[in-house]
Amino acid sequence: MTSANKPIRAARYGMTIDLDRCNGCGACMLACAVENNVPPAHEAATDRKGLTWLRVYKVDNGEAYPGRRTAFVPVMCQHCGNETPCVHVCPQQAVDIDPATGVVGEMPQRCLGCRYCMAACPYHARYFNWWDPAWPLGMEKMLNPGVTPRMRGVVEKCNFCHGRWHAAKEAAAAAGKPDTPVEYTPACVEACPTGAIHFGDLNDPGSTVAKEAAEPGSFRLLEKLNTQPKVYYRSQKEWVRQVASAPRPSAAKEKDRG
Amino acid sequence: MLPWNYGFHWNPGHVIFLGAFYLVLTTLSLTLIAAVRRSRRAIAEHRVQQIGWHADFHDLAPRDRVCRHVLTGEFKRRECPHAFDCRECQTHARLIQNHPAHQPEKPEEELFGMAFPLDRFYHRGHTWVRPEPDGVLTVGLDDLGSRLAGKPGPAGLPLPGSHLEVNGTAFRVYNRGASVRVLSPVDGEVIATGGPEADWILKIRPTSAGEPGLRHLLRGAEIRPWILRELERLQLSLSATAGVATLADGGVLVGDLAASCPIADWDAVCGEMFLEP
Amino acid sequence: MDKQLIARGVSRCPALKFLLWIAPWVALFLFGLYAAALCLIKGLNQTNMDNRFAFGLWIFLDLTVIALGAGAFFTGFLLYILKLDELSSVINSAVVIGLVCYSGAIAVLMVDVGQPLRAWFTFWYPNVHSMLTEVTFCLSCYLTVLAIEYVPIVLRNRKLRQIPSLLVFEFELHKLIYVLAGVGTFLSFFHQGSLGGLYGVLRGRPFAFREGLGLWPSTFFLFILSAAAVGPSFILLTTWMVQIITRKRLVRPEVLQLLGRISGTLLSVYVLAKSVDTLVWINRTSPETGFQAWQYYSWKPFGSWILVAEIVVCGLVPALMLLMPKLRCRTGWLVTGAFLACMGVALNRFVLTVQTLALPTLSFDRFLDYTPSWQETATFLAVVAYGVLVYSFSFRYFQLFPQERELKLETPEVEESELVGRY
Amino acid sequence: MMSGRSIPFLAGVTAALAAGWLAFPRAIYRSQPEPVNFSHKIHADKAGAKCEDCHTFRDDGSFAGLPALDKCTGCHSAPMGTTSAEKSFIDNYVTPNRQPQWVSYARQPENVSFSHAAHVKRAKMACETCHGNTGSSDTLRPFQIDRISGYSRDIWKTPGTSHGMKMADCVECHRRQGLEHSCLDCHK
Amino acid sequence: MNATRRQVLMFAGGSAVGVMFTPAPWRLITDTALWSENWPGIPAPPRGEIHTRFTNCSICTAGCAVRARCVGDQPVELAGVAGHPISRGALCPFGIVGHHLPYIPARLKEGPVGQAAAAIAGGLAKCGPAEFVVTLDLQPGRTASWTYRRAMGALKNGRYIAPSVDAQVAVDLSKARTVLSFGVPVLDGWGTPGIVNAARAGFRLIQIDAVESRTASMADRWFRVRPNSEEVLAAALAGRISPAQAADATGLAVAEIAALAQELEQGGPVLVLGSSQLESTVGTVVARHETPVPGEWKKSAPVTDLASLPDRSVRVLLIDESMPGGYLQWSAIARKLVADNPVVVTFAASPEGYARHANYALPVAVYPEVSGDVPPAIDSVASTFRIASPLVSPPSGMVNPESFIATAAGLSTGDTLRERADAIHKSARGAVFTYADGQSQPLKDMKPDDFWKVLNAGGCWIDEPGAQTAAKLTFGTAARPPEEESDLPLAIVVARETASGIPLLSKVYRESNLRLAPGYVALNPACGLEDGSQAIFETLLGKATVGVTLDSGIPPGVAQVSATPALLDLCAAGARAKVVRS
Repeated sequence: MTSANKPIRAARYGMTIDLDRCNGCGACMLACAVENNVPPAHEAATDRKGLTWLRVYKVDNGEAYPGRRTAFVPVMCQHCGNETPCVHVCPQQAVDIDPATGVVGEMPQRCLGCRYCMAACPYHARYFNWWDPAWPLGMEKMLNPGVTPRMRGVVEKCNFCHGRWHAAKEAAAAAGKPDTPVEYTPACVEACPTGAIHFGDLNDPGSTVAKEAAEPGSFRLLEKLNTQPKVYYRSQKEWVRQVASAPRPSAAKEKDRG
Repeated sequence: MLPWNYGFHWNPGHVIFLGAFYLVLTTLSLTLIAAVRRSRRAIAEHRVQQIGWHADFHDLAPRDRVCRHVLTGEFKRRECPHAFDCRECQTHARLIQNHPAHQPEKPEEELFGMAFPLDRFYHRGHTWVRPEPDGVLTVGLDDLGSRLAGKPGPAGLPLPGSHLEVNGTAFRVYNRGASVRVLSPVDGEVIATGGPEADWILKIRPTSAGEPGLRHLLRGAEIRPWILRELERLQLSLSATAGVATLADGGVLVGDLAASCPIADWDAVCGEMFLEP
Repeated sequence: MDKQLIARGVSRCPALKFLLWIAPWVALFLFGLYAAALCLIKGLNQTNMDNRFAFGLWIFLDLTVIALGAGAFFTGFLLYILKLDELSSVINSAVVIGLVCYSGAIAVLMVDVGQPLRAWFTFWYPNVHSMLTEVTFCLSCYLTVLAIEYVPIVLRNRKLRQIPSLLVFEFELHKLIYVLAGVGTFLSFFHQGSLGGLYGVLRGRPFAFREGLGLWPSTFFLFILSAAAVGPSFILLTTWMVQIITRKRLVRPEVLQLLGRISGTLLSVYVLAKSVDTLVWINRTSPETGFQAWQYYSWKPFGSWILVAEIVVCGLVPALMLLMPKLRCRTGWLVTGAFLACMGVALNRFVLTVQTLALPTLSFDRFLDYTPSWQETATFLAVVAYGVLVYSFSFRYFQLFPQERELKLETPEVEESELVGRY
Repeated sequence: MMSGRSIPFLAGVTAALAAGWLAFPRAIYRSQPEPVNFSHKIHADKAGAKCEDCHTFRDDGSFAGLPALDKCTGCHSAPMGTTSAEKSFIDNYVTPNRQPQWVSYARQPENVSFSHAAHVKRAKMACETCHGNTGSSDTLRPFQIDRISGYSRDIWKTPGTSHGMKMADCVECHRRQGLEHSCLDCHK
Repeated sequence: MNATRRQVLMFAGGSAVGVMFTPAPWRLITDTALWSENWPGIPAPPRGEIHTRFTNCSICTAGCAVRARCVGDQPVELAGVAGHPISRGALCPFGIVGHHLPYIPARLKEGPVGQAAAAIAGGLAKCGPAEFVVTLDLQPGRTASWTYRRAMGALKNGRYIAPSVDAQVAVDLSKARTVLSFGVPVLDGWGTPGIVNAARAGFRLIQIDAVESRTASMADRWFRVRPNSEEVLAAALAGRISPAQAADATGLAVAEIAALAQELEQGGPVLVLGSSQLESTVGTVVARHETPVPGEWKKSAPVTDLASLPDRSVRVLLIDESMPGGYLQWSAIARKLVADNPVVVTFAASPEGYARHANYALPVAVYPEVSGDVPPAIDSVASTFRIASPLVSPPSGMVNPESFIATAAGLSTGDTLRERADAIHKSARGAVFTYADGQSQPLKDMKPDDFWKVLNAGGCWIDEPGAQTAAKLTFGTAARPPEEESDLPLAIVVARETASGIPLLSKVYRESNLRLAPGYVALNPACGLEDGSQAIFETLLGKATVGVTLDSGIPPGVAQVSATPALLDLCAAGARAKVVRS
């Protein structure tokens, strides 16, 4: 964020998600929640008031039976690389891009909960703590020490598992290895049973993600907004690739969505 | 916010934005400080009375702020720029020549049964000033004023030795819930105060002796149009507050106006007439 | 009993009647305070906002009242900077309205943020690229200005002016009022604008996103314009309402008509600019981001009627009403025009806040609905009640309408009596 | 005449200044005793010369922080002196084999991810830079925590150093190093 | 002295000004802001050294290897063990939050242990010659299962019942080039995630399903048939009925069926799942060697199924659902109970299963509190022996069904796991994979104690692959022959694996609308009910209140039912239902 900073061998951490392999089991969502100390749902929480840093959407081709086809799209913070909507709008620098990693970071302790960033995010990847976190008695012993629990009234989101990044950096430092960029695996990537998600440095042409991102089948959500997300999706199905584009309202869609 | 804060950087964005912010803050605080210092100075310089009168004058309806030369028809429309202190008014200095001090053939104006002797000067706050041979000025309420004040008449008279200034408060008048201050017509030191039985109220040794000190007061031919206008105003405010047109027939005014129409919001009426909005 | 507090020469209803008038408002206000306290203590889960409807009734309220409160700065600007002296007869009222609107807005913002204890971070660690930072700074500064501008009005109270020091201070401060007016104008231009920018910069919300001059999207300027346009209208409206409620003549009809004329002129400019902006957006800005404008309006109930209502019914029509001298001089038309203008701006703010968030951006996402919870509504009403209370007290004890006294002495003209007759 | 008027005003100012500068700083902190009156000095001389001997790094590079009881019982299985501190330590902790509940002067807030490895091993910083002369102190100073925020006083000002351990202090150094990238560099 | 109001005001003003020049106000706003970072109610995660511990997941027979990240001894994160020959580092959603299982809010915390024992004893005494004492084991093949068999064997009229009998037959996905699945959720929690995903690229999946299940949506080919007509299609493919007949029943075109048959001709080797009418190609099905057990265990009750028991004959019924497995409909079980007060004792952590019907519902410890072995999964070509060793200690008052039933039957047992481990070691077959170092070594090179240590510290014994057979696969059956005739409007399709009570799991599924919520029924919007409304779900077996989810992907005339026991009890095979507004 400062111009005065030392030049660093900057990484551009990014993801590729193979939608044709995703069967919507939700393992990634759970691994994410466990890793990042997301509390169990408040009884009043809904799909619009809950915390799911990584949310797998059940997506269909908009047709009803018998034409209906289903796919699953995991959506987390897309870590926009250009005109990052949330960074610019935050009034008190609670959101920033780490030049060393390209990760869009959210600082809950700096956040005052104005939710402007949530209005700004086209991917709805930001979540607000409507309640103070609460765990069943004894379960708080199972919290991950690498991530601090958030209090009520602040916004939070996916940060490519910063806890793990810190751990990796510390290990590198202890071992005297260079720590920019350091290699690590986010929880969702590790958890995906079908290996649909890959993570790595997009700046490194040799990395899997860089290769897969360049492949023809790969696309990004709402590319025309020119926010340059670092999360790439891949599918061989044309209609699945269509989910990346703007919504086309249709009666059928509305009816069954209620 | 401040250079040593986290997140502050010497880039144009910060400099412009915060610069503007601090500029605004400075302007605001300077304005306040200026206001405070000026008012302290004003108090120190005993300008409170003046300021009080200016504030009142500012609150007067435009109609009541007209120049005396509009009354005499020399101007179509003109608002007094000096808060009725014609001594510093160049225009007045020019026009005053046309007004001889008094016309001997008519000893006094008689309007609706009110006496306005021409041997004296009148202030627009309904006081008169009579220069005595010994240079002392006698001050009293004019006929309309005293009818408004009614019994018991003037109160809160200044102690002998105290100093009065033009358009400062000379004394007060209480009558039927009305409580208004009466403007002092002249500068000077109070040397005696008259009781209820006397026809005068104050005797004042003026600070500046002679004619120029009284240039701001109405005299001679000005009096009639002025009084006519005053009666108009009186009627207006009476009708507005009480809804009765006391003077509609142009008859003779009663001794104690207040007693004659008790329903009137007398405080308002006196405020109107004694120029205290 | 409070007679000596009421200015000489004006008549105010008896204290008891006044108490009866404010009692329900006080009740409403207290109820709203309770609701707000719930939101502060238990958290924003008390509201019906959610991750997708991150902004709700409150932000809409803020944007609207601040637009309506713009009368304060704009009248001040016209009076003190452009020396439009006729407006001196409404400036006090305008200041009070401004104060009410802005303080109300800020109070609601404090409830609206999740961590009010950290609100000061915005000042301490400002992100100068954020429109919200601009808003916060300008709002708080301008509220200070309004507070200072309010002081003389208070000090002119009959009782207070008997204290020499206050009298003098008021007199001296009033001499410097043009400085405040200037600063106020500067600030208002910026925060009205940045409130517009607030949504115009949302690249992620193509429905709201607008291109503009560098940092500032076109909504920045549209907001300034629309606020300046309806500010006078709102003053006109409130003054007229006070006249009706108190059955008094407070300002000369010419003043109201002047306000109407100013409003109408600016409104027509605004409507023109807005139309151009909309066309550009439909044909360029929106398609470039991959969204065809018709899509937005195919989500019921937000059909294209809303666009017509905003630009024609509540924009062009009132502008014409206020511009035609024939119509303007008839109070009925004048007031209706002003009312429509205010509605138009409210609608505009509604569209930007609520519709923007209701529309989906992702294709597998759905159109959202949102109804405020009773806590939100009560807080909203508390602001209204607060406004009425402050205004009522100010009207009773301070001279909001200098012309009132002299008008009292004048016999009402036909037009006025007609007015009273009609309403 | 103004001065006469402003006496109460000045009185108010003085009262406020006194309260704010003298009373408040005392009132805001709550003291908490350490379980044992420990002398770093003696241990530096006798036990180990370096801080790392007791405040060790784990194999995974993480920092163990305050040593556990077994570190002490290495030598202190039996009293090694006649001081009352020694006696109480043996009686209260060694004999019942109870972990002493040390309070940490420099414990960072929950949302900070501070890596000793990065600072000590990579950046080769001396412990004293942040922890001051604790290593050579003969007694433990009283541990004070802020009544409201619950953070240790040392976070505001570390004795024996020019600074504290507030974010501003970290930032100040990171700036000089040109290592001020992102909040999440240090926050978790 | 008495101060005038003016003086008081001046003083107040003075202090107001003065305090601005002290640290107090600034420090106070700072502190309150800091306080908001850790105000009451926000737990501080435990700090301490990070350890890694290993175990095997015993939530299902996949028995995936688990690497637990622990702070001190407390597991905070579970993940798969990369390089594991069977589970291959994969872990399903349930496995990932396995360590939260103990925190299911509805968990059974205590039960009438004493009374249960007494009642069983009474039942045993009352048990007539034609009456039986039955242990129903939902997850056969475990060491505990052997104990049950021995216990029942020790009783004169004890019986051991399991949902599926032929536990030793497995499929070899790696050998198949085409997998023809009749409603078997191959890609959605059926086998071992690791094995299926590893083999997925190698075979073409043809799914026969009435609705677009997850597997159907991921399959290479999906034939949408009418509900419960899978068997008809199978019959047609087997040549028993003409394609034309099948076409009417299934709603497929004759051409389609012909094409499918063609495809199977060429696409071999073919593995058929979910139908007993078609034969899989030799090689795709293997018969595993039996996991060795101590010799004396062999004289025990045989594994039988429910059908083998006459109605009204079960005096004492002990149901072990401590490790969830196949679910038998309660109505089928109830039919077997004697008329005059039978004794039904269940061992379960959840009150929602058979516990609803039990006289005595006894609470049990769950994974990862309890130590027990996991039987090999259907797609594991080799027998395995894996122990789920505890990561946390169970709460007090939990019953160990194994020892409880053994004691009730008067059978004295030792450390059965250890005994079995030794038996396996004696066989000297197969190899042992150690999770800590990822090394695999022949069992015969190992000492018994080391073997035992490895098993408990995270290890897995893998037998030599079994012999190839051509057995027909009947397990994992989706389409059982209809058990009843009814004219209700809706055909029932059971949705797989809905969210369990694990706090995070149910949260995530609820907030992502990813799965059919427990107690919900998905219907076509044409049904006329509102989305999310409550309704009455009714079959011939009874009725229950359900939530309604509208989904235009569901065919009209079909009700997709969440697999909650309360609903499963109402759904006999091929049953029909109606859903009406409540």
